[in-house]
Amino acid sequence: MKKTHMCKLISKKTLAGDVIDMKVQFPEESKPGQFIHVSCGDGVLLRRPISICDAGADWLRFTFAVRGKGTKKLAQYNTGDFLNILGPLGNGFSIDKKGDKTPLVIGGGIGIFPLLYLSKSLGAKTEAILGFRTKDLVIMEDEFKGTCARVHIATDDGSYGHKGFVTDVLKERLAKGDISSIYACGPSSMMAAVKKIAEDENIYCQLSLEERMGCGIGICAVCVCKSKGEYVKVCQNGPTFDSKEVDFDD
Amino acid sequence: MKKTHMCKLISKKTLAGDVIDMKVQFPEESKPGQFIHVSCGDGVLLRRPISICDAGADWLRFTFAVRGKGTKKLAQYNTGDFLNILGPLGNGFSIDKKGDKTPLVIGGGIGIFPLLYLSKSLGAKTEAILGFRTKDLVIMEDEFKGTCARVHIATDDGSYGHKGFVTDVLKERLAKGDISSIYACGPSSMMAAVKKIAEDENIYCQLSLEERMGCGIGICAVCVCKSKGEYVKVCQNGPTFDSKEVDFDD
Amino acid sequence: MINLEVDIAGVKLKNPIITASGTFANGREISEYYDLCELGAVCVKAITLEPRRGNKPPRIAETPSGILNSVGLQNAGLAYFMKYEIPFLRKYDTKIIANISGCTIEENCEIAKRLGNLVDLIELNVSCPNVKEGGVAFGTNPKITKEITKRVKENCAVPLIVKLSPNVTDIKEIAKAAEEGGADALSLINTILGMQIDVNTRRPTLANNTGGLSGPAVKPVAVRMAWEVSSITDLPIIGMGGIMSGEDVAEFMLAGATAVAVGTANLVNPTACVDIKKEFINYLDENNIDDVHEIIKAVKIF
Amino acid sequence: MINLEVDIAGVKLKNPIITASGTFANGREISEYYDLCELGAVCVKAITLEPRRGNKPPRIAETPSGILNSVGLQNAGLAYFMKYEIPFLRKYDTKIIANISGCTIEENCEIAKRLGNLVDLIELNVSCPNVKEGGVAFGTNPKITKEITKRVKENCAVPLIVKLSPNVTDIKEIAKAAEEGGADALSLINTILGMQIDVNTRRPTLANNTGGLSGPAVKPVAVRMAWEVSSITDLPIIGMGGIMSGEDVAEFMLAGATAVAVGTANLVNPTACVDIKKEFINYLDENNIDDVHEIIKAVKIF
Ligand SMILES: Cc1cc2nc3c(=O)[nH]c(=O)nc-3n(C[C@H](O)[C@H](O)[C@H](O)COP(=O)(O)OP(=O)(O)OC[C@H]3O[C@@H](n4cnc5c(N)ncnc54)[C@H](O)[C@@H]3O)c2cc1C
Ligand SMILES: Cc1cc2nc3c(=O)[nH]c(=O)nc-3n(C[C@H](O)[C@H](O)[C@H](O)COP(=O)(O)OP(=O)(O)OC[C@H]3O[C@@H](n4cnc5c(N)ncnc54)[C@H](O)[C@@H]3O)c2cc1C
Ligand SMILES: Cc1cc2nc3c(=O)[nH]c(=O)nc-3n(C[C@H](O)[C@H](O)[C@H](O)COP(=O)(O)O)c2cc1C
Ligand SMILES: Cc1cc2nc3c(=O)[nH]c(=O)nc-3n(C[C@H](O)[C@H](O)[C@H](O)COP(=O)(O)O)c2cc1C
Ligand code: FES
Ligand code: FES
Repeated sequence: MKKTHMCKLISKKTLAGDVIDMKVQFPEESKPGQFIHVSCGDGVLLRRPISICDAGADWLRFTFAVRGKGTKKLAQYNTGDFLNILGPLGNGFSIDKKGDKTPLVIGGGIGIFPLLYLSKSLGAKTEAILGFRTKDLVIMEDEFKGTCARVHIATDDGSYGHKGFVTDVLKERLAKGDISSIYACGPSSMMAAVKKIAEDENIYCQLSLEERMGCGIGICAVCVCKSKGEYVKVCQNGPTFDSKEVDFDD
Repeated sequence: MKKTHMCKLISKKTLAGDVIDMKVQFPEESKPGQFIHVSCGDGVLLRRPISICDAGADWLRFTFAVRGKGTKKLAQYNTGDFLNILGPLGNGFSIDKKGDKTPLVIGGGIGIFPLLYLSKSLGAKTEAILGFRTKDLVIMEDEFKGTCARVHIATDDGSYGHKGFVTDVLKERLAKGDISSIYACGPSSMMAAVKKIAEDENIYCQLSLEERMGCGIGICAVCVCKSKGEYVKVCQNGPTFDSKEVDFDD
Repeated sequence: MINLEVDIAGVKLKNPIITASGTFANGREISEYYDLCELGAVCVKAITLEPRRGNKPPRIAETPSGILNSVGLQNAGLAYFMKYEIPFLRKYDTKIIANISGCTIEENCEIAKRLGNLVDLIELNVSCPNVKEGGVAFGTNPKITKEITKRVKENCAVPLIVKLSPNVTDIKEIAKAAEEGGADALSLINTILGMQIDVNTRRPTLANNTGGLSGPAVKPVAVRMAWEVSSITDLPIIGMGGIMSGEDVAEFMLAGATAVAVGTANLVNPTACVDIKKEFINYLDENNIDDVHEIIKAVKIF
Repeated sequence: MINLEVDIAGVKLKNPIITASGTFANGREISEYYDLCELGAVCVKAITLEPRRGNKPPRIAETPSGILNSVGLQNAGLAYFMKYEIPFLRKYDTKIIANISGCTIEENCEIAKRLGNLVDLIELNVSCPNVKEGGVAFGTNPKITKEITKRVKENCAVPLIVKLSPNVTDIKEIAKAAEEGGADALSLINTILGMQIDVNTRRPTLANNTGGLSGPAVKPVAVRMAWEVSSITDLPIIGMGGIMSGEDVAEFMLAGATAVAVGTANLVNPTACVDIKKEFINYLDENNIDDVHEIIKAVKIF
């Protein structure tokens, strides 16, 4: 039977500003694209969904930005403390669809976290396009360099790397014609744009979506996105979806 | 202007079983019989009232039994943590009424805590009667021995000291005729009995009452006890009352 | 051995723990976390005659000790339920409660009729606050409550539970109306209508603007209503609203509930129902209670 | 400088922060914690014609993110209030709102008449759930709400606020009735009726059996009601229910409140009102809002 895990926090780091990187002991295997659902502590009722950023046989790493009440509370745990974690949840990325040429991972802001573990699994040819608001917020560049053939950075204000959106970089990079698949995670405006570009170019594209969640396991039906006119559960049917299955029309 | 204090926890000890003894840095002076109103942390809305067990120029000590949600949470703080404390609140004991002969402090269970600080102020002649359920729960005996001329212990089951209630010991002790005042704190059945005995013997008697509290400062009117047919606020008009002012009739 | 069995209108539940509709889907997911035989009964997600898409997301928001939801009765419709969900649930030795939420009296009658005795109990949801077509209206007006209860009851082959809305001035009046209409049992409370506004975007946090409040925040209101209703009727009551622990179960039963339903807690912890059941048994044990009936309606009022 | 001044029926409050009746006594105690001039207005503890003893203790219980209280309108009566409390409060540059809670229409009229214009506003409490003589009945029936408002208004020398109970099926209907009766402003919500049972003693935790729920737990219900009421009337609304932070103030104002009252928060922290005011000003600052009116009723509904 499945169950929740009490996981010892074995390392904690602060990346740029308000981004916290945690590594916990974890008894189950997980796939890139899956997420965990974490209890944040007293006074925070619902769990918070966080992508698995990396994982090994008996550990798991996740990285999160401190946003509201839940992540603020979660950030207060220290090495040696135990976290109540449900997971791994959801479906991983479809690595088998990566194609023969170059797979591309593309992420914006907190959307980059699930892509690290993914890029490890996609093989050495993989390239990454990572977007940040400004130079000071650029994180994990070296780690992605370690797993990818090339890492393209974009900042909104041009203070580092390309100036502009990741989608601008994507369009440029696609021009070469050697991209066989795209895996994206980020804010929904970015996802809609990536979907369009990929579909126009007829390249396989998979998106990892974010939606407000309750249970994380498919029982409450709150976390829906639109797929072919119907509402489907992101936690259970996703969070990874083939871009063609997702409607951004409203 | 008065304010709440963020107080550093400078020592923490576990006395018998579930009784925790804490010492904090504290910027205000306080009198025996006053109490503090402590925030217990996330998920516990109201403060919890705890008697001041001892105090010095810049510190304060309190001792509490772990009972429900609030005290459980409070017990989790560790040395070096900060506690949000409101106080000192309420009126201290009337030490000026102690009389010329022997003052007696009498307490049951958690009621003994405010009496330690009090016994220091009542002078070397003071005697204490302390009641506990059983031997394993006897605490602070040595400390009271340090401040009192004599310490009488009673246990409900007779496993240590006198067998029976503190009021039995009180009656015996009063027989000598040298007690000039009684200060009591404990469960309300004990308080009612002490009141009766003292009034029958015509000895000055002061009680420290416990009532469920909201604000602790007199603004919400929830913490009332009956005094001469009216409801008066324990936090503001007490918690110490001359026994003659308190009605236990219903 | 402690006797945990309770009787809801002739249907024996092996213990008083039921899942609250809409917080358990139809049991498939949770069946991977524990054996559904552990439950007194499974109450399934609201059923409508035709499939329903539900409301736009976001559909959930967290509030102090509670949640707001605006799922809007998304479900695959009666035919799907009968074809796939009943056979799945029947594999487990537990009772099935069908929560029906038609938009009209006729729709509810039709659903009840077609369910026949394929389920053990029918729970008529007259209280869902998320549907424009009248969901809430049924349960806030005593005349309509009585009428819909009567009509649906005529079409029920199994005992009928009426699930009451807390969004009313006098829950006793509505309970009485349901009883007069022929209800065999009452369940309460459904969610309390609430709203949350994001002060940065100035938008409601739910795309539906308002939603139903559930979770520990509402427990004092739910316990009060269970007690009020139990004081005016002898119908069995299924109490719910904020149950997170075994002591919460005891609290509702003391107030007058014969069984309880666990809702929001399932979202927080997939094993909530069995954890709560264990705690409840511990509570009975520690208090030397050997029959759960000893605590039903046993509150000692001042 | 941000403009914080708001107007409640012609009475100018220097800022929208008011104390909620019954959670501030009459200001003496809190005046030792901050200068009462910081407040937009002080709303005092309920006043009755004669002194009232109030209910038996225990009168308070903690619930998840909330409290239950059953004080029962304990107060020293109108004469005492006029002789001692008004002169005390008049030393401060803030407005005084007298919360009146008579048991009969006549009693309320009499209190209003005798208060004359010694206070700035009168708040008619038609909603206290703790009094048997009719407290709750006034505010749950639209006809009576209209009637009592009309009669009290005739005796008011200052603008009249009617304070609504949330224990109703349709708050809009009651708000409308108060408006028709001549209310100059509305305040909401009073407490929601709740109950808690101690599972060890099997007794209610309040000696009054039930009590009024307040605090963060009720905020979603209060915000929803403020929004509903603001959608059907142009009367100024004083919003309250669970306000603990500056963002909570903004949430109520976005929903339609012109001012807000802080209740339970005062019990948790004596400086709550000024702390919340500071946070609210920070919120306005960070969002480049230079007039508080920009956010009143500014929620962007989906
Ligand atoms: C599948 C999935 C994977 C995610 N992976 C990561 C990750 O690896 N790193 C990371 O920093 N963030 C990630 N997020 C977003 C993260 O869950 C939110 O930032 C977090 O829930 C915010 O909680 P809060 O209490 O701090 O914020 P609040 O705004 O106080 O939260 C209020 C409520 O809204 C929900 N919520 C708020 N923002 C989001 C959001 N963007 N997505 C979903 N729910 C939200 C919260 O869960 C909570 O229920 C992921 C979200 C999903 C759905
Ligand atoms: C003036 C005063 C001084 C006190 N001094 C001490 C002390 O020095 N050491 C000590 O161990 N205890 C003391 N108490 C009792 C202590 O406040 C309670 O044990 C504590 O509040 C229990 O909180 P809880 O959350 O653990 O229990 P819960 O039962 O979960 O509390 C629920 C609610 O009931 C209230 N409550 C429960 N028991 C009591 C009680 N006996 N008195 C008042 N309120 C109660 C709580 O404050 C809370 O609001 C004192 C009480 C008062 C009024
Ligand atoms: C996400 C969610 C969906 C719900 N869906 C339904 C439903 O379909 N039918 C129904 O009668 N009640 C529904 N409810 C109400 C619950 O069954 C229950 O009455 C309520 O949540 C109170 O219990 P709780 O506080 O334990 O959650 C839903 C509640 C939640 C949280
Ligand atoms: C202890 C207490 C006493 C109260 N007494 C009164 C009262 O006398 N008159 C009144 O109109 N409201 C009274 N209320 C209700 C509050 O004024 C307010 O409407 C309610 O508590 C909701 O606000 P909050 O959640 O900020 O506390 C009282 C509330 C509490 C907690
Ligand atoms: S979060 Fe509950 S179904 Fe997805
Ligand atoms: S606790 Fe509020 S008046 Fe005493």
